[in-house]
Amino acid sequence: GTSSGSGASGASDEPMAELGEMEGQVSLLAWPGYVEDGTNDPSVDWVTPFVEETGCKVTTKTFGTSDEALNLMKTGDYDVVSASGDASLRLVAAGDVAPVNTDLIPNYEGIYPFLKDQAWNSVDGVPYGVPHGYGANLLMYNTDEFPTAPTSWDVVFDKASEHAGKVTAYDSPIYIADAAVYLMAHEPDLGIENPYSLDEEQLAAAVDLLKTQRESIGEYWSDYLKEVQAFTTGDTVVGTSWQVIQNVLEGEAAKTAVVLPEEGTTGWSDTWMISSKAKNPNCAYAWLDYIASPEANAAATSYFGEAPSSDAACEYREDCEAYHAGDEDYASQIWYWSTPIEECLDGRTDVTCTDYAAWTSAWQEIKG
Amino acid sequence: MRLSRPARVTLGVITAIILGVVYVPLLVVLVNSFSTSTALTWPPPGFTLEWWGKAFQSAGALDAVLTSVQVAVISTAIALVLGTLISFALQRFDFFGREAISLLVILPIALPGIITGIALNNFFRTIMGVPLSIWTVVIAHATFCIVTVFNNVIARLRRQGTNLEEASADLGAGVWTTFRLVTFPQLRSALLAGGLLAFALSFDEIIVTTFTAGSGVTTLPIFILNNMFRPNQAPIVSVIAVVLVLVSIIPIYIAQRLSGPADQKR
Amino acid sequence: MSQALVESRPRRTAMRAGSAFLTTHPRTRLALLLAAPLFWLVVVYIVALALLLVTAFWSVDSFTGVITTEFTLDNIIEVVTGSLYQTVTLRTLGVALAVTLIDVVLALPIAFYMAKVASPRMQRVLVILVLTPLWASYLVKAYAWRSVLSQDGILEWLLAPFGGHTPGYGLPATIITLSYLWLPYVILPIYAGLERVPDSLLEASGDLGGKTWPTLRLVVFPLILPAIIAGTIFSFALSLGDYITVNIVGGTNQMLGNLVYTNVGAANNLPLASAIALIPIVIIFGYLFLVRRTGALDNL
Amino acid sequence: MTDSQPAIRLTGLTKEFGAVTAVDHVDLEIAAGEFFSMLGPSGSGKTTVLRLIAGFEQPTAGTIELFGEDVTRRAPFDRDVNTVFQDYALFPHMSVLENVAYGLRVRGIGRRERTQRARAALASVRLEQMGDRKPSQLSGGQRQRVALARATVVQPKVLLLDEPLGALDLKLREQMQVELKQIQRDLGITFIFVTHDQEEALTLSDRIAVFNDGRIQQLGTPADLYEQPGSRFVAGFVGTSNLFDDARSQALLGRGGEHSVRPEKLAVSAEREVGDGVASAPGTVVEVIYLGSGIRIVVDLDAGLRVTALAQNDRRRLRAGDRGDRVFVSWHEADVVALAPAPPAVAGEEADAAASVA
Amino acid sequence: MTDSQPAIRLTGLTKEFGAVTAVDHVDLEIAAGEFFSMLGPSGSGKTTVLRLIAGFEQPTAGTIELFGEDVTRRAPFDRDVNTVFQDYALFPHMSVLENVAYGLRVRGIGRRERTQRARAALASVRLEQMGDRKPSQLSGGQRQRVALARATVVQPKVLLLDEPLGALDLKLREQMQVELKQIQRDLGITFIFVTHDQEEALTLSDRIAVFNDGRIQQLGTPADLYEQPGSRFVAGFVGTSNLFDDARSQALLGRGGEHSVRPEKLAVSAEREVGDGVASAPGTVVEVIYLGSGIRIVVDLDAGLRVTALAQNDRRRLRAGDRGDRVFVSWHEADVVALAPAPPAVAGEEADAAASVA
Ligand SMILES: Nc1ncnc2c1ncn2[C@@H]1O[C@H](COP(=O)(O)OP(=O)(O)OP(=O)(O)O)[C@@H](O)[C@H]1O
Ligand SMILES: Nc1ncnc2c1ncn2[C@@H]1O[C@H](COP(=O)(O)OP(=O)(O)OP(=O)(O)O)[C@@H](O)[C@H]1O
Ligand SMILES: [Mg+2]
Ligand SMILES: [Mg+2]
Repeated sequence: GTSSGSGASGASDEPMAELGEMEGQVSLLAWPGYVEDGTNDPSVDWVTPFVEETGCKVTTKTFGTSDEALNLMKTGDYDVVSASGDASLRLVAAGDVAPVNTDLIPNYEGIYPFLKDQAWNSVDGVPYGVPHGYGANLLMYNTDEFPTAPTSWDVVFDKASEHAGKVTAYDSPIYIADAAVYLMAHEPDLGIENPYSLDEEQLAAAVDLLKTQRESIGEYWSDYLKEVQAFTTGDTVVGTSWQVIQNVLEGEAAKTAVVLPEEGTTGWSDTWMISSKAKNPNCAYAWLDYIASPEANAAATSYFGEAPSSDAACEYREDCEAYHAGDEDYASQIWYWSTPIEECLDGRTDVTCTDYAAWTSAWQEIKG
Repeated sequence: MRLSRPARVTLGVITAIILGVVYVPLLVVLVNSFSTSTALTWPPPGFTLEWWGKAFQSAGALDAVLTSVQVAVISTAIALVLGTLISFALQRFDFFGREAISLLVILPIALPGIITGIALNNFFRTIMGVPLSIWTVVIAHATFCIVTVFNNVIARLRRQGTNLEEASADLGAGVWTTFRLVTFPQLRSALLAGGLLAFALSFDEIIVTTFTAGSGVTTLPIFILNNMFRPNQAPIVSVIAVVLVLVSIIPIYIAQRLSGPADQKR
Repeated sequence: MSQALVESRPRRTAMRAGSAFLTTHPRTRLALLLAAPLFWLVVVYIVALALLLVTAFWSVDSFTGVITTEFTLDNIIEVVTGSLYQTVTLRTLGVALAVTLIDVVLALPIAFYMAKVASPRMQRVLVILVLTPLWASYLVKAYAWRSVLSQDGILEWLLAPFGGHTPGYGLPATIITLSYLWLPYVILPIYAGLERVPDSLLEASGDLGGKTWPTLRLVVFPLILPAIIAGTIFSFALSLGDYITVNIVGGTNQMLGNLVYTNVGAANNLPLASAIALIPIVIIFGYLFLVRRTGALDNL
Repeated sequence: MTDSQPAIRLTGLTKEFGAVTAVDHVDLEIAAGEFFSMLGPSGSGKTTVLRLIAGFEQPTAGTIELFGEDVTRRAPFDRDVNTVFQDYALFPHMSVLENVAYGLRVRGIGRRERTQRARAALASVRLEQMGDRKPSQLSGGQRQRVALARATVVQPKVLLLDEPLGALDLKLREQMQVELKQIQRDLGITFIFVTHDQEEALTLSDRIAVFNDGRIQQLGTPADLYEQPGSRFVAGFVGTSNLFDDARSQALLGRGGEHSVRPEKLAVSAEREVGDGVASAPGTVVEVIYLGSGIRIVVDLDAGLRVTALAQNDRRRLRAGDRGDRVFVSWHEADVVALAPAPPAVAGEEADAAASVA
Repeated sequence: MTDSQPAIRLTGLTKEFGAVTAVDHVDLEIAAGEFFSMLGPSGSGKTTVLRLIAGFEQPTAGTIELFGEDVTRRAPFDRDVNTVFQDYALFPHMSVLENVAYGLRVRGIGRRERTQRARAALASVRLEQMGDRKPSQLSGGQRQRVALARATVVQPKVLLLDEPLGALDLKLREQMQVELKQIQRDLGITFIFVTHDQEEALTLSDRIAVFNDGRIQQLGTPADLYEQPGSRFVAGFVGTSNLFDDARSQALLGRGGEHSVRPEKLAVSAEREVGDGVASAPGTVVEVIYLGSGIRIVVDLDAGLRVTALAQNDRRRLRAGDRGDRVFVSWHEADVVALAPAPPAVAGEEADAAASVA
C-alpha cells in the first residue's frame, strides 16, 4: 500500500535502533482476551511468565471496538496496542504509532510470510508492527433452518427476507466491506476491486444492499455473548460470525455451523504496534517479541479464538485445523480489515475513494 | 385513608404483581449463576456450582469490586461534603442565584450520562491534559452524586429548622461545636440515606465511567462489560450480581432502621 | 446563686473568635459554604460542558482524527437537517416518554400501597424490595431481560398458553427493559411525596363524601404531582441518554446515545458528537424549564 | 335530654389498638340538635370515639347508629356526618372556595350551583372576600372558619369537631367560641365537640361527657358536672377543687368520706362569719395572686390543709388580705360535695350517685 | 422598678424583615431578678425581641445592654442569657441528662462535675429519675422542665422564655405556672417571659409590657394594666372590657370620651341599686352563660349598648336572672376607666396618661 503518512510526527518516524534497559513496566491496550493474567480465570494466564521473564509489570486496558482503541491511543498513555486492520493505518497516519525494528524481535522470523508486509501493518515496506493472529468473518447458520449448508452470502443479502427478523450482521461501519465482497461477485459491473476501496457509486450500491438487508435483520451484534445467546435461542438463524463463537456454541450443543462462502469474506489480522509516544519502549519491544513467541501466541490466539501467527504456535494448540492456520489458500479468500481512505487502496487514481468517516455516516444511515 | 377492603386488596395485589415481575429477571440471573450454559441461555441446560467456585477465585472480579468500592467510597465522601455544604447554603440563606445553583446541582444527573462522559473526557484529556486515572472517575462520579446527598440533606434541614442549633449556641457552643454535637447527629440518617444512594449510583455507573476511567482502572461494571466480550465468562457475572444483591440488603436494611419509617428514603 | 459556681463564659480561643465572627457575618458564612461546591460544579462540570458545546462548532480531520479548531456550523446544520437525526430523535423521545409513562403508571400504585396502606413493618420490607434490584448490575439486568424476552425465553413460555408472544428484540423490548431499570428511581420520590401527604387530608376528603377515585384524582394526585415529576426527571433523562440497553435488546434500533457514542467512540468525531449531544441537552433543559414551576426540583 | 330517635347512639363501643384499649365499652346517646362535648385528659380516647363515628376507624366491638340507622360498617363517605379537623385539613392546592365546594363537587353538583352554595357558606362564616385565596394565605382563625364552612356546606346531620380551637391563641379562641355556638344555633345541627379545655366545654355545651382511660367518667349538663362532680377525678378535672380527704372531712366538716369544695365557694375574711349552714375555719394567708377579674387566695388552715379561695375583683372584696395575715375561711354546708370513691368508676352511674349524695 | 444597673436595657431597638418592621424603636429596662412578661397578639414582635436579646437575630438599629455591657454585636454563645424555647428544642439524640449537661460540656467542664451538676439541676425540677430517658420518652410537662433545667444549669443572668407553656394543655399549664414562679423565686434569675395568654401574664409577672405592631403599648404591673388600661387596645387585650364610646359615655356616665368597665365590676340585679358613687342602667338579659366558677350575663341596656357582667358562682349570686328578664346593671363610678384616644400610641407615655385620668 501507499499511504501518505502525513500526520506522522518526525521524531518517531525512525524505528528504534537498539534495545536498552527494561523500564520495569508496560502499558497495553488490547482486545479483550488478548492479555490475560489469570485474574479472570486462573487457568488463563500468559502475562505472568512475561513479567517473570522481563520484570516488566503489565497494566492493561481493553477496548470494544477499533475506534475506541484509536481514541485511547491518542492519549499517549499506552505503550502498545493490538490493532486490527481497520485501525492500524489510521494509527500510522495520525502518527500515534512508530515503525518497528523487526531485528530487535527474534520471534518475527517464524511468522507466516503472508501476514507480513501487508497494507494493514506496513507502509512502504516499513513494518509498523508484529502480526498477532487472524481470522475470518464466517457465515453462521442454524442447521435446522438450513439442512444443507449455504454456500453463498446471498442468504444474508438477496435471500435474507426468507428469514426476516432472524438475520444478524456485525455492528460496525467496516461491515460495509462484507457487502462489497458480495457485490464484487454478484455485481461485477460495479468494478469493485478491493472491498476497502469504494468510490461513491460503489459505496452507494453497498449501502443500498445493506439497507435492504436491514429490513430482515433481527439485530446487529458486536459482542460474543449477544451472538451466542441469539443463536442458541433461535432468535437468530443466520449471519456473520467468528470461529470462536461456533466453538462456544458447540459447547452449548447448539445446532449451528459455519462456512466460508464462495464469494470469499472479510477478516482480521491483528497487529501489535508500539506507540510513538511510548514511555516504556524496551518493555514494549519485549512484549512484542514475547507475544509472537509460539507458546504465548498459541495461548492468546487460542483463548481469543483465531488462528495464530506462526506454525510453531500450532504445536501448542490442538485446534489449529479448525482455524485453518497457515492455510494460505484459505487465507487468500480473506479480505483483511483495513481502513478505507480517500486514496484508493486498489491503486485507482482517477477517483477518490470514500473514507472511513463516510463509511461511518453511511453505517448510521443504514441503521437509521 | 381507610380504603375499602376491595380497594386495599386490589392495591396489594397490583403491588405484589409488579414486584413479582421486578424479581423475575433477578431470578433468571440467580438461575443462570448455576447454569452450565456459558451463554446464559434459557432454560438452563444443566446445573453446576462451577461458576460460584470460579467467581470467588477470580482475582479480576475481586479487583473490580474493590476498585468500584474504592471509587464509590471516595466519590460518595466528596459528594457528602459538597452536597451538605450546598444544602446549608441554599436552605439557610436567601440570595440571588439560589435557583440557578439548585438547577446546577441537578444538571449532572438530569443530563444523559454519555454527555457528562464525553464532556469530562474531553475536559480532562484535551483541555487539562491530565491522564485518565481512577481519580478522574472519582471526580466524575462525585459530580453526579452530589445531588442525592443534597436532596436528602436539604429535605432534612427544611423539616428541622434552626431551633436545635440556636439552642446549642444559646447554651454557649460555638459554630464548630454545634455542628459536631448537634447538627451532624441530626443529619446522620439523611446523610446515610443520601450516601447510600450515591454509593449505589456510583457503584453501578458504566457510561460516564467508560469515558473517564484510565487504563488499568476496571470498575465492576467495566469488568462485566469486558466479560461480555470474552468467551466463557458470562455466568461469573451472574454470580457477582447475585452476591451483590444479597450483600446490598444489609446496608439498605441498616439505613432503613436508622432513618425510621416516616423518613425520607431518597 | 449562692454557690461560687457562677459560670464564666467559655474561654476565648481563636476558634471561638472565628465562630463569633461567622455568627455575626452571615454573608461570609454563605461564601464559605458555597466556595467549594460551586468551584467544583462550575470548574469541573460547567466548564467541561461549555467546552463540549464549543467543540460542536469545530470539525475533525477524518483520517487522522485531529480536531480542527475553526468555527463551522456544518455539524449543527447536519444535525438539524439530517433526516437520520430527526428519525432517531423522535424514536428516542418516544422511547423516553413511553418509559416515563409506564414507570409512573407502575410506580403510583406501589408507592401508594407503600405509603398509605402497608403497615410500618411492611413499609420497611417494601422499601428494601424496591431498592434491592438497584444493586444487581445494570448490564446484568439488561442481559437478563434479553434472556427473558428471547423467542425461547420465560416470557414466551408464560404467554404462549394464552396465545401471547414475546415482543422479541426491538423498541418494545427496549421500552420494557428501560422501564424496568428505572422503576425504583421513579417509585422512591413518589413514595416520599405520598408520605408527605397528611392522612388527615385523605380523611377529610372521605368525610366530605369523596369516594376512593375522586379522592385520588382531586386530592392525592395534585399534591404529589411535583414528586411524580421529580421521578420522571430520572426515567426521562436516563432513557434519553441510554445506548447500552438498546444495543442489548433493541434489535436493529439505535437511539441518540448510540449516535453520540458511535461518533465519539467509533468515528472519533467529537465535534459531530457534541452537536448531536445538543439535542438531548436542549430537550432536558426544556423539560426542566417546564417543570421548574411545579416545585418538582425540590422533590428529587 | 335524649329524644325518641337520638342523632347518635353508641352501644358498647370498643376500640383496641394492639394492647391499648383506646375506647372501652362506651354507651352514649346524643340527641338531635344538641351541642355535646367530650372532655378529658390527653389519651383518654376522645379523638378515637370521634374517628369511630366518622368512620375513619373500625370499632373492635359495639355499634354506631345514626338516627336509628346502623352505620358501623359504612365507609366515611357514606355517613351523614362531617368533621372539622384539629389541623383543619384544608386542601392546600385548592382555593378557599374550591375547598368549601369540594363536598358538593364529589357529589356531582354542577359548577354553577356548587359555587353559589359555597359562596353562601363562606358568607355565613364572614369570609366572602377570601374565596380566591389559598389556605396558606389565611390566618389561623380564618382557616378554622373555612374548615367549618366546608364541613357544613353539605348539610350533615351531625358535625364532629376535634379540638377545633386548640391551635388558636387565647383571644381568638374566645371569639371563635362565640361564633361556633352561634352557627350551631343557626343551623340546628348536632355538634359533637372534643376539647380538653374545661372552660370551653362548660361555656358551650348542652351536655358534657368526661372521659378518662377510654371510659365515660361522668355525663351531664355543665352545672351537673361542676356543682356535683361524681368523683375525685371529675372534681379535679372540671374546674379546680379543694379536696378534703376522710380525716380532714371528719375534722372540718364533721362527717367521713371524701369531699370537695370549689374555691369560689370559700370566703376569706378577717372575722369569723356566722350564719345558717355556714361553717368556718381559721388559717394563715400563704399567697395572694392577682388574676385581673379575681384574686386567688391560698390559705393554710390551722387544721393542716391548704385551700384556695377565689374572690371576685369587685367593690365588695377590695381588701383580700396579705401574705401572713390571720384569716377565717368560711363556706356554706350546701356547697360541700361528697365524692364517690375514686376509680373504678362506671360511666353514667356515677353522675346519679353523686347527685343523690348532694 | 429599675435598678441603677438594669439586667437588660434596650435602646431604640428596631428590627426590620424586608418591608416588615417586626420591632419598632423599643426602649425598655428590666431590673435584675424581675419576672418580666411580654404580652401581645400574634405577630406583635414579642419573639423577635427575645431573639434579639438572645442574639439569634441582629437588630436593624438600637442597642442591647446586659448589666451595662453592650452585647448588641455579640454572638449568642457569648451572651450570658439562656433561652427556653417554645417547642423546647431538646436535642433528640441525647439523653435527658446529656441535654442538661450540654451547656457545661461546651464550657469544657469535666464529665464528673458536669454530670453531678446536671443531676442537681434535674433534681431541682423533680426529674432526677428521668436522666437516662430520651426526650421523646417524656410527656410535654416533663420536657418543659428539662428545657428549664438545661437553661438554668449554666446559671445565666437572664432567662428568656418564649411561650414555654403554649404547647401544654390547660391543666398542665396551670400546674407548670406555679412551678415556674417557684423556680424563678428560688434562683433569683431575671425571667423574660413571652406569652399571649393574658391570665398567665397577670398571674406570674412583676411587670408586663403589652406589645402591638412591634411597639410597647403599655408597661406596668398586672394591676396597673388591668385596672388602668391606657388604651382601647390594652383594655380589650388584657382581660375583657365593656367599652363605652363617646356618645354612650355621655348618655350613661355623663361625661365625654371613651371609657371602659370590667365585667366583674358590673352588678346585675332585679332592683336598682343605690349608694354613694353607684350608677345604674336598666336593660334586658340576652344570654346567661354558665362558666363553672362564675356566670357571665349579657345584658342589652335600654340605652342601646350590649354589656357583659361577670358574677361569681357563690351563695350571694345564686339567681342571676334568665334570658329576657328585665334587670338593672349597676357599677361604681370609681371603676369606670377613661381611655386615652386609641392609636397612634407611643409606648410608655400612655400608662402615665391613663393613670392621671383615673
Ligand atoms: N392509631 C393508633 N394506634 C395505636 N394507638 C392509638 C392510635 N390512636 C390512638 N391510640 C391510643 O389510644 C389512646 C386514646 O387516644 P386518643 O387519640 O383517642 O386520645 P385523646 O383523648 O384524643 O387525646 P388528646 O387529647 O391527646 O388528643 C391513646 O393511648 C393513644 O395512644
Ligand atoms: N425571619 C423572619 N422573616 C420575615 N418576617 C419575620 C421573621 N420573623 C418574624 N417576622 C415577622 O415579624 C413580625 C413579628 O413576629 P414575631 O414572631 O416576633 O411575633 P410574635 O409576637 O412572637 O407572634 P406569635 O405570638 O405569633 O409568636 C411578624 O409580622 C412576622 O411575620
Ligand atoms: Mg385527640
Ligand atoms: Mg412568637
